[in-house]
Amino acid sequence: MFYRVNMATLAVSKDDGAQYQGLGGRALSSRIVSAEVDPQAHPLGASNKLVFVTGLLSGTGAPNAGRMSLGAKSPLTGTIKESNVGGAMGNKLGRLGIRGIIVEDLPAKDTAYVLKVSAAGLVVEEMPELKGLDIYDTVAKLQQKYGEKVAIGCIGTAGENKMASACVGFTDMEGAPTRQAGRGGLGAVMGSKSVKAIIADDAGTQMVPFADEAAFRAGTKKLANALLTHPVTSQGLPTYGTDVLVNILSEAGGLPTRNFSSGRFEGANNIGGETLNATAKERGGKTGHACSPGCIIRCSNIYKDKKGEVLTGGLEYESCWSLGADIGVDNLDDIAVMNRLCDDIGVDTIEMGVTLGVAMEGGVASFGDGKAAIELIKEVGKATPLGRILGGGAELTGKTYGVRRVPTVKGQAIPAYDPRAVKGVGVTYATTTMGADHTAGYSVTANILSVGGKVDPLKPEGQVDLSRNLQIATAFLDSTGLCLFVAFAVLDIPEALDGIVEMCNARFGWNKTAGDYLEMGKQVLRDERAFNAGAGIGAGDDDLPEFFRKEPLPPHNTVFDIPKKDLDTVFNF
Amino acid sequence: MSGTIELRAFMGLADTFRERGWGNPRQLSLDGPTSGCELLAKLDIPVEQVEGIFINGKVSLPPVAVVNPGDRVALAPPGIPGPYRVLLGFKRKLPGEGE
Amino acid sequence: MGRAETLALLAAGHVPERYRRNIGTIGAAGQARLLEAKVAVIGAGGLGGTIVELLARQGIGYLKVIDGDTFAAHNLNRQILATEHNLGMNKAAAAAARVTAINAEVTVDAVPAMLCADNAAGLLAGIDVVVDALDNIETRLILGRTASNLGIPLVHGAIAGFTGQIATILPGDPGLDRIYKLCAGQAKGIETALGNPAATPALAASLQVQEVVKILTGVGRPLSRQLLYFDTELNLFEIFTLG
Amino acid sequence: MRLEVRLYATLRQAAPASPDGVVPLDIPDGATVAEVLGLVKIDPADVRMIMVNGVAAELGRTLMDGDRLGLFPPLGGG
Repeated sequence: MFYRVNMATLAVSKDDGAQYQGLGGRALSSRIVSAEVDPQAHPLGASNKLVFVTGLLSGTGAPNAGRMSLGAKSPLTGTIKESNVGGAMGNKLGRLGIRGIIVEDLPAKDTAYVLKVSAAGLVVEEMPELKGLDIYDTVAKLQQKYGEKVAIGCIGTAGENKMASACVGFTDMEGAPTRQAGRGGLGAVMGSKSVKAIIADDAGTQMVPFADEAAFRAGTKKLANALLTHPVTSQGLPTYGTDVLVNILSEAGGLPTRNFSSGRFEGANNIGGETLNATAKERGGKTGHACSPGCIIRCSNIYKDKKGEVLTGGLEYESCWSLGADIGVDNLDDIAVMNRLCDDIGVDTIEMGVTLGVAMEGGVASFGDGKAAIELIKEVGKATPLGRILGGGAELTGKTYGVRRVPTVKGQAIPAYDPRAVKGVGVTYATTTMGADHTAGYSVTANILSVGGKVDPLKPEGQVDLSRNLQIATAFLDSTGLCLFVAFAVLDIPEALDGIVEMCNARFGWNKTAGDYLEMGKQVLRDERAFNAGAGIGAGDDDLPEFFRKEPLPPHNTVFDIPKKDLDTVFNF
Repeated sequence: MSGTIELRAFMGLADTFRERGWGNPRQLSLDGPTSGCELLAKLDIPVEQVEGIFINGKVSLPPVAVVNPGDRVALAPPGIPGPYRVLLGFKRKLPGEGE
Repeated sequence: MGRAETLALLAAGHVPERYRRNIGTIGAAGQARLLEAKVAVIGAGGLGGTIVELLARQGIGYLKVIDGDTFAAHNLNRQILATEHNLGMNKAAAAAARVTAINAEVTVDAVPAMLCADNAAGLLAGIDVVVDALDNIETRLILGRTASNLGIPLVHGAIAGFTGQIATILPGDPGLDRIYKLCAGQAKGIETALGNPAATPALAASLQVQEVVKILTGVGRPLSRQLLYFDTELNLFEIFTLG
Repeated sequence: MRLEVRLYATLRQAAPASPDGVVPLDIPDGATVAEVLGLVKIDPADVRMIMVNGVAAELGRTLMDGDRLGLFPPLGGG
């Protein structure tokens, strides 16, 4: 079932979305945006649409199937955008039988609307009292009104102020807004439509129907078994979270430090997962926290301050890096404060951290000054002129301060793997339809596509093929509603992929092969490329900033040396 | 040619180092070139607890790693997430394929 | 003495005094397996309180106790953890305190929340045996489905009045929905009419703990694919086959 | 044909003449469990487990001469 909400008339309509049969998650959101949004549209204008969609497995209770996708034309990159998020909402929308909610047009008046969806349907409510509130306060007010069991996605003041790095914050299973549809500024699109929040209440729903429940359960078991036996998903992630990568990437010389001027950070251990885990133990925080229903990997965490008060949650590798190593800060408590501020104001932590790194390069503050960084993020919350510049992202800040080293692709900040030391991810940054995005080519399906790691991360050979296949497989996984981290188990345990294929088939009565599902992944990329071409963003834009090819990165002193013409072959499939 | 290496341990192995009262990093003297497996035996760490050995920032697998005095070395156990497993070259063997 | 030291002693053939009376039935190797095991007890009321108490004494290495409820006066007749002093206290937290008082070698996590379809998988991931000590059918079915999906053995127990039933569901066995097959939509059983007297939960809980010990040590024969039904009003103890 | 019906817990109230809950019963050939429930006047909604000769069975199960039919109400307490 699809809902369409027209913000100009506040009319809500409902249809079965026959033209979007067989699609879910990113495949669905990208198809809707490419079919219904003029690529030339202004991202904050009446022609852009914001879509919320569920994955193929949403609501089924399958392991780690709690993710959903948001889609729109991005105000940050000007490209199509799919922003994938965990938390409690994907499952509830799935249980409600909702495949998509499409928000159209612009409202006539300047107020705050809430879209509330339940078994009774979708209603638009005006709640002007939410205007100007940040995310934690918004969630608290909405929970007072609608109860603590609903799932909430909402924007903070950054979204209301239509800042290009604004995210949409979603509540986790305990009702804390610790999960973000972070990248690409979709919070600004939501703000442009005066949609302050979306709420899902699945009370009274039954289990979703299955074409073949027994086969579905059999597939479920295969995936669960793989996740519970693979050392990454059963031990590493639950114990240490994603932040354990800080030490590893620093050791590999690929942890971008002080605005991408070095690949190794001397303070890495202070901000890494080992320290995060020890701090959680000491203060009564928590690692091994599940962010979404059915999650059995449990990589999230709850971080408490020195007094034992909950400060923030979902403190991820990318955030510890961007608000840590990339600005030279080696104090986890400062990082946690910044993470909380970003989650509250509603800006993407990756974009914010990289932006601060660029600003520090431009002399706005000194590298390593965590307290100054905290104050700068508060400027974003106050929407001062400086705050608006920072909230506009790394590229805008780089231009404003005349900085030469600005790590962005298609206007979006490069995440936590330096492409000079980890070249495979560099190919993905350069070519993905999303602007620089590490999750667009995660470590999936090396076995099924025979692209195992015969590549040396410091050498150019083989990287383009690797990135191509990873991007295709990722586009499929992003369409299922599964968490990308199932990929770690899929990589080594073939039954895990069998289980995913069997679940998708048994849910809908399909008879597709793994190859068919990868074809879906390819089609996603074709849809997205076509939209971007229409928006004037083509192969010429598929490259990294010049400095990556010119400035050697210590300690390996390598540059990004994959020829542009090779990058242009990524989408030859 | 003897000398010392600077040795780090990550994730659960960092706990092992702490429990044993070792520094992290730990300075360790070697008599000369040492294989990854010899190094782990010397440290009394089972080889299955180490997925990759970083030597001066480059990943080797324990059976093929060679550590020389003066190297910066780090031990990474199985279970570390992230694209690194393909992108950094940990994942070398495909199912049904030899080393 | 900590668990690691005890395990080292057991491996060397020495049994610490506190476990000596266990060894005749399960052996030193069995005791070591218990100390390395992770057991989740869902519900810390009439069944769960006694289960937690006995598992801690038996020497299970890790216990996760899940219950979002608090003690009330009507629990005092049968719930071993409920006292006149802790009315209003969360049941899982009370269980954790009791475990710590009994056996400091047991690591215990109290989860002060109700198990539900949303959190079940996350709470049970990584557990070796799950014990169903719930008080309603709806949640039992969620628990049964999750344990089955995760391949975790489940020890079921339920009571009402003078009667009780115990079953062990190993991965691949017919599940709890076999027992409650006709109960769709029914949250409670006949206990709403018969009540739960003092001894019945303790009896069922003891049998459940014995099942956990058998599953983990490999000693004895668990009630797999079977259901033990007792009716102490007539002193009936019968075992049925669930097929 | 003859059947031994065993009623457990609250279901015994359906046969006050048999306080031990064991009810010998003559039934037509080919009767099913559901039909027997009608004969002993027990609402199928009150029965949650059915055992025939100690093995779980369904409402539609056809009974044989000499079968022992156990009927159980749901236990959900803890």
